[in-house]
Amino acid sequence: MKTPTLSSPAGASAQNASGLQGLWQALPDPVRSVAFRLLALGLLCLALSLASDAFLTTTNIVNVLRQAALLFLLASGVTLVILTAGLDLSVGANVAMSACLAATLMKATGSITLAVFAGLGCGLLIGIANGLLITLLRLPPFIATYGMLWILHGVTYWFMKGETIHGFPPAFRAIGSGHWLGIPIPVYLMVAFLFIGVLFAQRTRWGQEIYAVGANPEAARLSGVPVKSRLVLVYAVSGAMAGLASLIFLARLNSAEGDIGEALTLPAIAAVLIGGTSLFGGVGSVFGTLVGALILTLVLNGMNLLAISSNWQPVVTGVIVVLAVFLDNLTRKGDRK
Amino acid sequence: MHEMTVRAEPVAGVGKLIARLKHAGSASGALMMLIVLCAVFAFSTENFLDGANLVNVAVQSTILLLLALPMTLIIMTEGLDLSMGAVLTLANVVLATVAVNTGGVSLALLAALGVGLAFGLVNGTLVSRLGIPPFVATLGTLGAAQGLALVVTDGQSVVGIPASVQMFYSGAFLGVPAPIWIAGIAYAAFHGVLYHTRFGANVFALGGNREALTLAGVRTRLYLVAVYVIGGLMAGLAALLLTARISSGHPTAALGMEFDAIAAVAVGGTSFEKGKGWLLGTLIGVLAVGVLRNGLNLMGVTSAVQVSAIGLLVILALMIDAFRGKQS
Amino acid sequence: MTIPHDPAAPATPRVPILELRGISKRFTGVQALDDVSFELHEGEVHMLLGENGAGKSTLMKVLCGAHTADAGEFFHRGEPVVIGGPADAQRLGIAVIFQEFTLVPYLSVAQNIFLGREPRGRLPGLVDHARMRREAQVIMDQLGMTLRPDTVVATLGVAQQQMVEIAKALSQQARIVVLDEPTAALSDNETEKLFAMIETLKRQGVAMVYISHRMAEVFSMGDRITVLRDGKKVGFRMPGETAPDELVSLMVGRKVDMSYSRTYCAAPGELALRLQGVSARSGIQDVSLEVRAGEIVGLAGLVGSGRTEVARAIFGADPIAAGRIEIFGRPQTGGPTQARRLGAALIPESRKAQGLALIRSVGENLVLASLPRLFPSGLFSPSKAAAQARELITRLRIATPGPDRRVGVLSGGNQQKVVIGKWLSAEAKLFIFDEPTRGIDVGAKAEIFSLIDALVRKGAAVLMISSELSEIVNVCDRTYVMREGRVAGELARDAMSEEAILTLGMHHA
Amino acid sequence: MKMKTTHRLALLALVLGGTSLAQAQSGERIAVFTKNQTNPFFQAVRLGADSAAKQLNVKVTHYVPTKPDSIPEQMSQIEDVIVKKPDAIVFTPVDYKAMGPAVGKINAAKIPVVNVTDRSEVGTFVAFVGASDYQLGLETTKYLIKAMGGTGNIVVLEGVKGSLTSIDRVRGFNDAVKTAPGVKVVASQPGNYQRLQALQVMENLMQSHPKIDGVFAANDAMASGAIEALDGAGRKALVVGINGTKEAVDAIKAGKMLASGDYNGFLQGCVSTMTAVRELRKLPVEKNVVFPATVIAKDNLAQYESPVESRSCPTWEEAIAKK
Repeated sequence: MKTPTLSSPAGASAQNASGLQGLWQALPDPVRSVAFRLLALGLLCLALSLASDAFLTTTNIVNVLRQAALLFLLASGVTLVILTAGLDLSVGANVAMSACLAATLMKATGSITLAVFAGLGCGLLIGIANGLLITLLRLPPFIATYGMLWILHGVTYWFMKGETIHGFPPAFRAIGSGHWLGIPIPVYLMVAFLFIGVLFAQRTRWGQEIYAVGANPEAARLSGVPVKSRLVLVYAVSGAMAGLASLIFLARLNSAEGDIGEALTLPAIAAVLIGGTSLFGGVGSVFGTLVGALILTLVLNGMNLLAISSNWQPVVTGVIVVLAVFLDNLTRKGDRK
Repeated sequence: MHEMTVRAEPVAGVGKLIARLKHAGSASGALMMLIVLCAVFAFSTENFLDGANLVNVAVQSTILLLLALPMTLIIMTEGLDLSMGAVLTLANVVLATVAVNTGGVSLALLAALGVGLAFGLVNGTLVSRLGIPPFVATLGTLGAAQGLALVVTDGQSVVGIPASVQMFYSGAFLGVPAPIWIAGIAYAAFHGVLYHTRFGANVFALGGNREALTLAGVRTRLYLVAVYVIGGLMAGLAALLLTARISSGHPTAALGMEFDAIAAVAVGGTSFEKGKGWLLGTLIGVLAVGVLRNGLNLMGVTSAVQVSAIGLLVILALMIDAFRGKQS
Repeated sequence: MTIPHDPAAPATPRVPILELRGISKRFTGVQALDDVSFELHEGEVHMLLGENGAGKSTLMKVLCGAHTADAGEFFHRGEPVVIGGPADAQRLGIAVIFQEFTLVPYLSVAQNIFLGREPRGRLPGLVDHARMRREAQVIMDQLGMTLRPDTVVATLGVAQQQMVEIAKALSQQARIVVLDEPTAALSDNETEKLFAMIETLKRQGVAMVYISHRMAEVFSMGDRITVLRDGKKVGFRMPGETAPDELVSLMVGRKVDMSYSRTYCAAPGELALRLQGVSARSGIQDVSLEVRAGEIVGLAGLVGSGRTEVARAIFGADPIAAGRIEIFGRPQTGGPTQARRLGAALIPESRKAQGLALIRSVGENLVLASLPRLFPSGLFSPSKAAAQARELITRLRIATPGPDRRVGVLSGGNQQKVVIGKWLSAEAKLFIFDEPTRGIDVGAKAEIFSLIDALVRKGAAVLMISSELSEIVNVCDRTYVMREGRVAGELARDAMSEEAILTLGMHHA
Repeated sequence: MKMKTTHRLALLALVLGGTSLAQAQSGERIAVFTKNQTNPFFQAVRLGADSAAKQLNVKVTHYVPTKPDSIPEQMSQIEDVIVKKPDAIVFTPVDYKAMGPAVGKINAAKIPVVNVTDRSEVGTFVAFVGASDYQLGLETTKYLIKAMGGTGNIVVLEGVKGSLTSIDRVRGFNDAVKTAPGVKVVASQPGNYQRLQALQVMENLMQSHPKIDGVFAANDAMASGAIEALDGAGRKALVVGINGTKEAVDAIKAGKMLASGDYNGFLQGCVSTMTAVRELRKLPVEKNVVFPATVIAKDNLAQYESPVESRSCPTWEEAIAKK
């Protein structure tokens, strides 16, 4: 994991450094942060293709992309939240509730449209509720969304009564398990939302304002940025993305249970952190989160391919999260001139 | 209520305690929630106020309290320890394994404390030396501890715990159950350390104004590491109670308990910022969670409602705090 | 620790208690201190002057052990010593009163005073609270503080916190005290007590390094004066042998006119701002005032008299409880977003905490307030934003290589220009400046004032808060003076003088 | 409805025919402990218990950990329930080894307790009611091997490591495979009884194993996950699961799934509750009720199609006859 920045002497400026090192130094912070992640991703792919014959097969790549898609969709919303120095612990529970609601409605009415709107709407409303708790009541995001997590789980359990709802129309299931030109539909969704996410964060004024809110909420407020409504917006987006993820989940698993999605929250947050978004806000990108999601998925896929016991999975995930943030710290420190 | 005063007695007289509660109660959502919950359950169930039940609640709350006490200190340094539940779990399987093999408690406890110490050192070093945000650092070690617990046991429970270990949960001394003694002594020790030692003042300063502490010539990093080490050691100690309680080691036994501890600390009025902490509040927060679960069980309320009720408790307690904070 | 007395040394009092020889300190890319030598004698107040960035705070941090010098020697009463950390400094009896508070909010006053030096209790590790309270009380009595030692610091006001800070330094029985603009946040009453305290300490032989921007203090309190510029020592003077103008030109390196004279507004234009009976829970009552286009109106008063609160109320940063605020004839009932829409701009008191997103770039900060104006469709164009930023950088002469540079690395003056530029970009017509020159060097101050002057000449209206009375007197067309949350009076151009403002603003017992 | 009436009459007859003591005891309070709120199997157990309660005129209260399968939490719930002193307890331990001390407390409080589903290693019970996980694994696998024609590659999706059900089911599987030399077990990985995990494990396994003919999943949720994975890859394999959930029944009907071992949750709930009540009413009970392994497949599907909610318990005699 040696990167040019790490080996460059502190204080060397872009102008008098030469060659590759100079180029690296000349890159703006965010670009460099993503570049070094892409490098890591590339090395990971290289290592895996050397270690396992099964890795570089079309089916496996498609497989990895499909698994990463779900993680990314969930994590992309969380990225915006973390960009504002917030946190959303309720996304997993949100997925569960939205999925169960959509499933119930689809079963009851047979209408896919209704179910899709219900899933997205449920996710969105939960997100807005989070946003209101955090802005109007000024609860710390950690606590507000943790409390919300329990409330959602309870309502979902009560509503589902331990049952499973399953068997959805093929037209709906296509969102999760369908293909087009040999590529799974979720991968298209991932690309679409990557595009939308990057566009929103980098190329809209709301995106700019969200970065500013994360960097210094008081300065943003005193610059006339409606901070509270931007915060509600990011939690709403995070909720809506959870709603979307719930639909894909539902379509892919062809069933809904009360504990669906429970195990998704921490991986989503981990993907965001591996992707270089700072918990202190104002630094990071949706594209970084994509790379983070890919790294996380690849590592787990590689461990499966190499038949490493799944017991080690949490250990490896943990080490990667810490390592990614540590390397970020190093590169950012080296940059202070 | 007899048993509950026991835990606070050694520290402050009852009168002083009441005065302190009155003083703080005006700003504590947790205390209000606790009182309301107790009143509701006293009226709606016949057994809630039974001595046996109150002992029961207190005993059940001890493990969470052992985690919530160091968590209070960690949060006061503007930190967080997400690994505590996983470290407790790992310590649980290690303690169980050693106890089963040696048949005694001392070596097993040492091993559990060793696990806690090691993770505390790693957490503290990552946070203080390498500048990794506590959330990230401890999320990483959470994974490590969780995975190691699985690796050590290969997913199996460890059983055959000797009676000498079980004693620590089921035994009693002078009529008071052993876990209450342990938790009471731990609370007293934390109270003493936080409010009556230099270490305690430094904990306030680590979160309130770290620069000031550095300028006062205090080695801040050392203290920061120490706070996380205390967290790890307490997880090791809690493993003794947990192992004694479930008479086994289980690779998923306490996963997620760190969130319960963080919630209890937050409910108790400790803030994530500026070193604003309140140890008694943490005790109240832990008891509020315990009373809520116990009361709902006594009422026979369905589990789904219990799940939501805990979420509501957390949000309501902080809402009351926020509302009162706004008023004053 | 006892200092060995060398009987062979001449028994003159002129052996300095502390001497620095050739101290240098380099940060990445910046030579913060360059071969600075400095003597400090017992019982003297040694004034340290310099612009921001001249190296005063670095020198101070080297003295207290927060930074380690790269080169140079220290002598304590003639003996070579090493200051490698705060503990060394404490052992030498050096105490520092910082401008930025080093207080812990949720500890008591007594605990803060004795932080890191708590009296030990009977058992190892325990703190003797009773003794600590007693000793804190003694020091607080000396300073005339009426606080209880048990009070939690978080509940104190700024001035009280500054007093605790001073008490903390004094409690160390220090022989060398460094004071960094200690009066910046104090009321006159408290300032007097502090000065009395300094006199007492002098008599006790305590040596003091006193950093100040207030010329009056420099001449009334100082025994000797050292001036730093760009990390170098550029001058050493005795107060009797110099004058303010000379000191300023030493600090700046060229001659600077300290009066910012301008062509005052002859015919004010339309009504830009009107407050009628505004009260707010933040501590202002029944405030009424008016500002017209083309005018610079001052808002003077002591620290804590409610000036900042008025500014925040106008901008919607704090809610108001009663009264009416109109900006360009339209009621301001909302928050900062509405204030911006009505054409108002706030340049807040604290640039770093309230004015800028320090980790974001110059360009991003410059367009932050004008995003809706520049990108009405919502779509953001980086190239358009960069062009706008470059134009402002040129127009305001902001010293930065380009809009991509992080704003946190700029100097105070350039940062302030970015805050102003942000509002120029938003095409604001009413500017509220809260201490626009705080922490800005003398050279940059003049530039800021010429910017403000340019604004009003183009028809903007300006309300300016300042603690520097000379600024108010020199710059403003008229001024309001606040006292205890109310407007105590209004002074027209020809009635304005520092004395008049003080008379209106002082507390009458 | 008619069935129910008959049962009511039967019960009435039973009560009238019994001692006056039994009559006075009507309305007993039974606490039922299950492992989690998320597994449909335990919902079936709870519904069975509810149905039995209705028939016998007793009051059932359910206790389920808020965190699925949480050992400390079930421990606390037991302690809380002991305070309430219910007349009897029906108990599934969240961990068959770790709940010993809790059962000890119930025993010490002299509350009769019936062990249902997972056989607890420690404690004194009125009776055990359950199914044999070993037999289920064995029979379901035999059915699978027969359908495969005795040859081919099989993938195993194990349950939660260290859980009794998973250990025994996989043991049954292994013993069945030993009898079929043409069958090769190409992989055995844990899916932790989770649908998504099973799906992803299956997806990954399909990469390294181009030919998979049969899948043995230790529960139906994982079987469904495997089916989704196979569908997604456009591959075919015979899939069996265990539990006999509604979902599995539907999948078998649709031809997606080969078979599911019937774990009989509803009946377990019925009989365990009945046993508890009979013990209280001093009627004879069976010490060990282990329902035989029935494999649900296309040929016997009809009787499993009615939703669990609408079922009602058979009489004691009918139920016991099934064992």
